[in-house]
Amino acid sequence: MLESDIYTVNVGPIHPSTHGGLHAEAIMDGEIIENVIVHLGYVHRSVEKIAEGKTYQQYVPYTARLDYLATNLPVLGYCQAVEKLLGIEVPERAQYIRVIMAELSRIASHQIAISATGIDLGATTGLMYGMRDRERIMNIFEMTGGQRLLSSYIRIGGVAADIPDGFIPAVMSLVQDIPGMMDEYNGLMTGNEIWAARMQGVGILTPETAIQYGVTGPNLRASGIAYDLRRAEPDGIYHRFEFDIPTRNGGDSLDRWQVRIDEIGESGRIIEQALEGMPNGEISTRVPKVLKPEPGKEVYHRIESAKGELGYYIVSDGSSKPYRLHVRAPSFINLMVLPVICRGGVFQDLITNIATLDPILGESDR
Amino acid sequence: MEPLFINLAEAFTGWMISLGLDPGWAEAVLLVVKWIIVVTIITVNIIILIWLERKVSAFFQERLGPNRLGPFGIFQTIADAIKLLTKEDIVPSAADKLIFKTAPMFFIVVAVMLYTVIPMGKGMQVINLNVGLLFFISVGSLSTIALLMAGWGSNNKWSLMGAVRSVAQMVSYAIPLAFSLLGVVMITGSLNLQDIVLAQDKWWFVILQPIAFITYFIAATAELNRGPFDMPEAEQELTGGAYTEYTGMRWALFFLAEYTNLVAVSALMATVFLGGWQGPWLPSWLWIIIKTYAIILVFFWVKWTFPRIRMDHLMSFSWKVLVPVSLGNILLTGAGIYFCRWMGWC
Amino acid sequence: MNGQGLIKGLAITLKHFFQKEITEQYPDVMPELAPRFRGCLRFEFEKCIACGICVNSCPNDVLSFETEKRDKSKKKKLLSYTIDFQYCMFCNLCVEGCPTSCLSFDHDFELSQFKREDIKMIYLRPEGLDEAQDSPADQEEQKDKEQKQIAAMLKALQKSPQKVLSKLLEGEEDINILSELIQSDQKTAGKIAELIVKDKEKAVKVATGFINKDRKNRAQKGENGEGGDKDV
Amino acid sequence: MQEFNLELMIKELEVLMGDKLRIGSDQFFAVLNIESNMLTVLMTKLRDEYGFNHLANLSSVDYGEEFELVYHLYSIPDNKKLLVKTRVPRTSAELDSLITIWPTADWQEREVYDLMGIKFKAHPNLIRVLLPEDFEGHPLRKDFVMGGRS
Repeated sequence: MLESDIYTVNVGPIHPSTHGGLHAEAIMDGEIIENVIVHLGYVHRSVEKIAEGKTYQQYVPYTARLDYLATNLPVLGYCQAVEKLLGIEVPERAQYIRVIMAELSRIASHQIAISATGIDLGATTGLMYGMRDRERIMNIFEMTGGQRLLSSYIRIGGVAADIPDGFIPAVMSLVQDIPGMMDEYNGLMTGNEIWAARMQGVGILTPETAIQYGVTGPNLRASGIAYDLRRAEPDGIYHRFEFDIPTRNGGDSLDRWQVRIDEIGESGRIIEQALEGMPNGEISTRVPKVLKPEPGKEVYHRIESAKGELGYYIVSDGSSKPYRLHVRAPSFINLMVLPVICRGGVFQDLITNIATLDPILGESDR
Repeated sequence: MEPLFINLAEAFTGWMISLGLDPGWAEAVLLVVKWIIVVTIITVNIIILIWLERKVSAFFQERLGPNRLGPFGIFQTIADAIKLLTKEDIVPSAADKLIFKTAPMFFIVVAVMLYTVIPMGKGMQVINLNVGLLFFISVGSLSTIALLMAGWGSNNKWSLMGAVRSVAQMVSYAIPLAFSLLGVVMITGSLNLQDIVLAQDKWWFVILQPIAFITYFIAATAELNRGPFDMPEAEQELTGGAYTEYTGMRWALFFLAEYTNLVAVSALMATVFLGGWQGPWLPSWLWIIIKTYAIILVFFWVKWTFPRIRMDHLMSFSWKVLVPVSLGNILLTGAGIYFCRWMGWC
Repeated sequence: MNGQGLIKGLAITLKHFFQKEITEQYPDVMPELAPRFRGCLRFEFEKCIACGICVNSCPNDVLSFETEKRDKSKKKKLLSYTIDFQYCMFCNLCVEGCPTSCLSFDHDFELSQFKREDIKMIYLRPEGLDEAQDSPADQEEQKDKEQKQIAAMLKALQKSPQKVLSKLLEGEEDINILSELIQSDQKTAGKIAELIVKDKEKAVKVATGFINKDRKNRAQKGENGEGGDKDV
Repeated sequence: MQEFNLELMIKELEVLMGDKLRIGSDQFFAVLNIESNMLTVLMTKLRDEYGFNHLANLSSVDYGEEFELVYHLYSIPDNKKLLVKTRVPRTSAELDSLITIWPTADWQEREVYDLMGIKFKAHPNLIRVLLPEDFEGHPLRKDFVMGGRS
């Protein structure tokens, strides 16, 4: 019997498949992963400390930079948290616009997840198709918010500006094309035997482990738990829309991947309903220039972001700046499960698992 | 048009003999000239191929590909080559320098050697070896050593992992590769590639040996380290695999060698399964080019569609599927030959 | 399965091989930008009133300006305006806040510079701007405007003193005292209205003075045993 | 488990914990203020007997003399919620780790340690998670001096 040694391979922080600045130290026995040690903080920008020095309105653009691939979702969560803190009501029209923008962001984020998984597994063409479709959403964001990636279009009390001309047809045509896009992703990748072989049974996350480790979002739903905050704790107007919560039962990489593709379709349905039901009216409540919540009041508000449960914990001391702001970042918590699901797999599974957990480092490192 | 190059060669030898050279020496000089021509063709061909792959992959992905330098961006590769040539040559301080430096040269030399036996037209060949096919297979598998040298010499975990993977892969796939060619050899009864081409004047072997054709295609993709079997490189996993530490022209040599191999393997495939240089109307040397490029395009198509296969799946696919299937094919071919003889067809 | 998926994938890529490419040919063909697109932040010196709202609203301290006190009026004279563009987050908060819309984003998105210092945009006071702003006619107009403002303020003060005063004296509890006083006394109301328009700080001082005086009076009365609530 | 009833639960816990537990509530949550040495007991009870299986958020606030630890508990899938708070003095900022109750506390506690400087007893791997290992100080403390823009 030959003696074998354990060795470490540092995947990242500079590595093609780490989605930013993730550093996963793989401890390997041959091709088998014994353990993974995740090192974070390469994109740490101390956003929680910054919040203590900014007024509530000034902080809005910073939140957009948490999950920069689904930019409207973290902004929406923050604005809703502040509105909860101050008891601000948001006009109906703004609610509908917010839902449309949030769901578009979710689609954009999932498309990045799909594209990135594609390229991580060597299907370069999958990357290009995903990015091509995402580009249309970016154009819609540019049209409404003025910026493609980090528009900070949602504001405390409503949205920054009304939707422009050409918005509704653009969104409508996008929504109509979503089934075609899904067919294409499924045809090129999901149905592919190599693809299925690389993902099936890889990185299995049991529902028990998922809950213990606080995993949320598509990763939890792929483990068979239909838990979606849009349904479980609907803030705003999500209860008005009809949509399904896509789930899978295996909890492996293929399930996580498929849940994301299915969610694109469901988001499309929500957008369609929101476009139909959008009333006319104000797009923002009149919000005072200086926001001063009651001293000592605190709020924990959570929304279903593209990556999972995104929570904001804000403590006010009565001044115009938050006394303490904490972001419960889904990527941060979802990443905790990476070593658990990687153990016993081969090295290539690590890449698959990182890709299908879909962490975003801007959010996890904050 | 047909005997253009043969006439040229004959004229050349004739001219040298008229200068008073011994006919034997004239042949030797011709061989050197042939070699130089082959190397030139390879180099030019690769410049076109790299451009073609970039262009084709772009079209698969709804992009334009290189389009700035020259018509359709054809000069892009030349610009890239100049860039690579002028780049700093970095040798890692911890590397095993001799092995590190010789690996790319070894790789390209082995790749170029493959061209000696490929029939590039009617009577056109650098050397007409009677064991041409055997030569091709054995020299072709030498490139494994080059990759192992690169991986070992770099003294880098990624490189070593890439190298180990590629050795495992290429050794496993060399077997079905050889086995799938055996069927053809059994039918023709010769290892000479010209004979194999001539045996296909009625039926191409792709029709007689369809299973062998498919297994050969798959095994060849793996031997070429092309997607979906691009384990040694696997840039999304191994950041560049065996080539991680290479820069500039040394890296480019690997790249060149891979394309050289691609053309050689495609040309062999055209020779063995698609009737080689045989074809109507056009001259024979044009036919082999057309067939080779058709196969190369299929290689591109496959690479730019499929994801990378996992290492253990790759190995089990070779040993559990390809090897038995190609062995079965040999059995089938043998039975078929006996059946034909028994029926008196051949 | 068994290869069907592979063939389907090949069919999809082959279909796209013959489709039209979607590449944008930048910089040969410039992209079409939406009207709201935010490229470079621009500043118009003539319009600026040096109110500082933009500086206060900016989350990342991009904006700053220098002013000089004018001789006669309370308004400040803007000397220079600096946009330290490398820190800009393109959030549009300054543009939305600006009362005279002297800040705006244009469509120029090619913002890279060779040197870090070049990113900073400094607008200096253009020559010849002073005369235009300080002309006598202008001052007259200003005075007129002020008078009008005072009149409006007085009206508001008399109509709903509580509202105006609570805005003025944030956190003060005894606004009632003063509001009663204003409603009963024309002269005091006029004085406070003028002060609010001209000098807010002084107005606050005077108003709190009134309140404190009243409070003292009451306290004394309370001590004299005439009852009344002591908490006031 | 019988039908969940928040008031009943609080009553039961009050009886059990006595003066270690103070009940409060705000606009959004029922708040349990527990003394830090009883935290693990309470949390184990909440998870095992009342079904709070999802520790959504673990955070900390600096209140000068004391640090407040904040735990937002939810249950999946029936979505009941609870806020548990505990305080530790600044001078000896230390309390029990919840990692054995909810593994998700692992990195969240490391983050609190990293940014607020509160130590968790029995945490197997209490090292900085976001900041570099050689970083000095804990930035989310109110007395942390920040460097300016150079």
